[in-house]
Amino acid sequence: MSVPTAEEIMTLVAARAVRDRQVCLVGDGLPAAAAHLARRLHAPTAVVVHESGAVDVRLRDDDPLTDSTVADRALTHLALGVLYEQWLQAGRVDLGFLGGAPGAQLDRYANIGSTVVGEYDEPTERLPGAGAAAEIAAWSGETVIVVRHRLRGFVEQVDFVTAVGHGTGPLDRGLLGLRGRGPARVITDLGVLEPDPQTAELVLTAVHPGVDVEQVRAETGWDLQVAPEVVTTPEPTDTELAALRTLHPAGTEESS
Amino acid sequence: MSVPTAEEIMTLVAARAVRDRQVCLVGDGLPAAAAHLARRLHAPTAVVVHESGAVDVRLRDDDPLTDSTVADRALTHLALGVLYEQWLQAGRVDLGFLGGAPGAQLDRYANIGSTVVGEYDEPTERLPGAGAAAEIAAWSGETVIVVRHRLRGFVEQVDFVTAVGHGTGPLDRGLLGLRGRGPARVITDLGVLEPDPQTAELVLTAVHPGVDVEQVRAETGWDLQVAPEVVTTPEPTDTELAALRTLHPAGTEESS
Amino acid sequence: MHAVSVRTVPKIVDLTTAVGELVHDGATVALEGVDQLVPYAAAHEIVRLRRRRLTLVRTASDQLTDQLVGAGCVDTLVFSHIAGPDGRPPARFLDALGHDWPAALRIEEHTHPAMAARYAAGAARVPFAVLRDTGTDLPQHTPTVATVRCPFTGSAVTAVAALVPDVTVVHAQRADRRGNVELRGPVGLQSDAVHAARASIVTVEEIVDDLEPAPGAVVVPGSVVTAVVAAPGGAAPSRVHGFYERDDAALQEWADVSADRDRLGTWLDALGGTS
Amino acid sequence: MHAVSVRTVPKIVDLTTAVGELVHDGATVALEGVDQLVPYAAAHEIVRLRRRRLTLVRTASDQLTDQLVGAGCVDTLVFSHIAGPDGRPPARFLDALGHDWPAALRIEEHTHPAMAARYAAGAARVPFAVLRDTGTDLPQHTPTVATVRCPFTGSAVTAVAALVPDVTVVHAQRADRRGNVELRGPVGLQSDAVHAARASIVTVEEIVDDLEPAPGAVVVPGSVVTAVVAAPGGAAPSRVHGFYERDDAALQEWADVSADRDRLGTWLDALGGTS
Repeated sequence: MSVPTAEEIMTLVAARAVRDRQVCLVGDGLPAAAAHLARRLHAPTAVVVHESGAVDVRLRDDDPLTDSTVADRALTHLALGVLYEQWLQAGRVDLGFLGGAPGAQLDRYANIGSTVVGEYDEPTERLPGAGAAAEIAAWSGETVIVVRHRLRGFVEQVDFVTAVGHGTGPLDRGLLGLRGRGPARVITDLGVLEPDPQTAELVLTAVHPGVDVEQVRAETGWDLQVAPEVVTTPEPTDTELAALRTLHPAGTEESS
Repeated sequence: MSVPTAEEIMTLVAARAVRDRQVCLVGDGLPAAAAHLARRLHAPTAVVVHESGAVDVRLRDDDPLTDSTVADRALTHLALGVLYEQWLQAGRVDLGFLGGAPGAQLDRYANIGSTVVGEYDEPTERLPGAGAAAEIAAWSGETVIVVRHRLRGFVEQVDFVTAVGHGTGPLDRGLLGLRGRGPARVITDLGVLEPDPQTAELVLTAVHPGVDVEQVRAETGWDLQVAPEVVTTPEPTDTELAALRTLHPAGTEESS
Repeated sequence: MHAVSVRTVPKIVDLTTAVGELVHDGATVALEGVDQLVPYAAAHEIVRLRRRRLTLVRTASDQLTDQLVGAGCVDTLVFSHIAGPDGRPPARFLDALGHDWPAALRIEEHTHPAMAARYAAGAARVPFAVLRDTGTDLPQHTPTVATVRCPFTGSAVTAVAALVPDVTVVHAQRADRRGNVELRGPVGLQSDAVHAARASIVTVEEIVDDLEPAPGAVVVPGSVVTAVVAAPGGAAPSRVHGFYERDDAALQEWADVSADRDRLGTWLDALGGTS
Repeated sequence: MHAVSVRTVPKIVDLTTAVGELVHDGATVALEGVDQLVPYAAAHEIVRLRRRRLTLVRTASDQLTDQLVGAGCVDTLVFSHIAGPDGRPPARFLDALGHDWPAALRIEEHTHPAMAARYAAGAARVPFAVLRDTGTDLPQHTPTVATVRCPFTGSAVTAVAALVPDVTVVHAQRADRRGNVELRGPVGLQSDAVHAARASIVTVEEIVDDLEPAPGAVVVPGSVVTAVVAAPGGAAPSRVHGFYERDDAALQEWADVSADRDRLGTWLDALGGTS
């Protein structure tokens, strides 16, 4: 088995966040791979719902993860209005994945800015915009954010709140009328951050093999808190890597 | 061909109201029979939509009109929310049929009361209620009302407005924000009434074979206006009756 | 508005367990299905288990409503049409409404489209839905209808309150072992009514290993279904597309029973005796 | 709100006729389809016919949006996400937004669920739809979002304005000769977008005598379709479920064209030359 890429590590760590029986809402790319990988490894009864509206997609053992297989193996396709209102907004999604769009900002309370950097009307950088991120962040039982860890994107406070994570502290989700626990972890190419139960501020709890804490601090634009015991992410097993590579037989797909 | 029943006459006259290419919304019973009969006789491209959500039901030549054939010959079935909002309320129905529930009231401006006779909280008679009649009356391009002509039901003013016909005069539909022409004709077992273009009040314009005008007046609870030239409904032809009886092979079905 | 509170794994149970665990005294219970797929077996189980003070939601009310009212299960009926085989409101409903027998009945009356919108709002967990005003007199008598102004156009529109049943009960052709459900033929408000509810019971003609939905079929995913019950014939004497036709004679016989308080009592005793 | 104004019989026409008659300068034009069924052939016809000052509605905006903006057809874009193959907003969009080239571009930005709700309200001909507030900053910048109070609960909810395009354009697998349309595979907002519009154009891979819809397919009845156009390959280089896969190389080539004003000019000249 060749050495895993950063993308593969992130996908495997994200997969470990998926538990049996959870309804998981995933976008294309890494989140979809993570959820389907989890079904093959440790969460065979997870219900994977794609943002395309494909519900309860059960890939067969040798199926690659493609638009065709997702469409063909879905129990049914929901109209997007039904997906957004009767599933997402209604609180039927247990676990939502949020990706970092290229250039997106993430702040110390796990709020996401994927609309603009700078002012809305005169941005220094225009980003892709919300998609369904605001609603996934607001209404999922919990969310997992998967994003590359770069100083430019890891900022003290996002310029534009596209999707609310923990707002400005532990009470904000409740005050805003949002549902669920919010971001339960942020998985990057360097490690894993989790909100402090008291303050809701992100704390570094794990680093990936070969990464040290100082490296993570250097890529973080605020005074990063570090857990007393930072664990090192277990190396992917051959079983995990083989399962992942069956999903992407042509090699790892870049995604975000 | 045996003598037509009153029900058959009403159905045939109602069928004549259906024109080619119209989108017709029908409930079970007489309206459905009228619309499918029209498709066999003179309006083969009429699009029949059932209140069940079955859209563009094209019965084959020898199909009887049953729940099964309607379901099987439908192009598709709309979710009722889509039927009500995106078709009816949105103004996609050209011709809506309104039946008289047993005991329902109809007044001189073709408003329908099918909720109660008397006061709502202490009715002298409780009727079935609105169903979708209020919306069919409000949003169809035009409506045809098919109802038995009895003194008890043909009243000066309905006690409870379940569905607005012409309100209290020719301007009311516009003032209320309703769509379309409203009731274009009322087809009874005695004859046909149509709104006066100036006053919107119902005027007797036709009597069925064997019925005279005085008989109609006697069953009408207001001073019924009569057209200068009251026509007599043409006798059903053998072709018409045969086509109708193919829809109801076991004989005429009672409906309302 | 609460988020969906029941998130147990769909499970296949018997009818007594499903109704016993999910339909409580005082609950708001929707039973949906028009003309076909009328959930009579589940309704009769509610009668057998002597549930009381229910708010019954049944958009197109019929003999199912009449039986639950006559059996004394219902104190409020939410509906938009009610008729028996003769097209008139059935006798037990009239007796309860007019003579408080066997108990007083309150009603909350809408139109079909308003009920559809109320379920859709409930399913989306927003507090109300928006419709256009038809001019009907109903809003004068129904507190769950109001007028709101559009913040963009200033125009007045009709608002109807969201409907979130404690449990919705429907009948379907089949389910698979994971609780996914398929409905064929004309389907009314069932999908929205199931999504709107805090819990749901689906009785089915048969349970299969894997669904093979027909074109145009409605599939309700198992994650919105709380309990699945195998109940072959569970919609009789109504129709089940692909399984059986409506039994007009049986419906007329029920109408005769309904017409008479004593015959209803006998009928209820017989029904109760089977539990 | 106006009632549906176009009620011509669906007809099968060529692409130039459909776009020429139904897409006018200054119109609000929705082109929908996400990942698959992207109506590229129709978009290119809009470019060829040099339509100007369009309000383009494209929820999940992509290279189709980029090409129409780069060609100078669009003065306002209504959207909720915009990305090219690299996940970033494409170059022609950025050039128009940031440097007014070839003309200034106004934007009206929402979330996907807000766009879905806007189409649904438009399709129902009510002036607004109701959502729950997510806390996003978008409403501060988007005038078609407002807050309203529920008349029943008093709670604040988010209202979004109905969207009624002058014409909606979508691509589908097939239509029959009466204009009934079938879409297979994941279908986004197409059905609501078609129902919301005053007129609609559907380009299809093939026209058949009679549809035989697959399980789960979406059928759009002919009475809501204004024009059907046979346009095999009309969604390439995007994907059409059951017909062809996405052509990543072609999409990348377009990204390279988009990156350079001059190359875009050459590309537009070539496109125009085919008309």
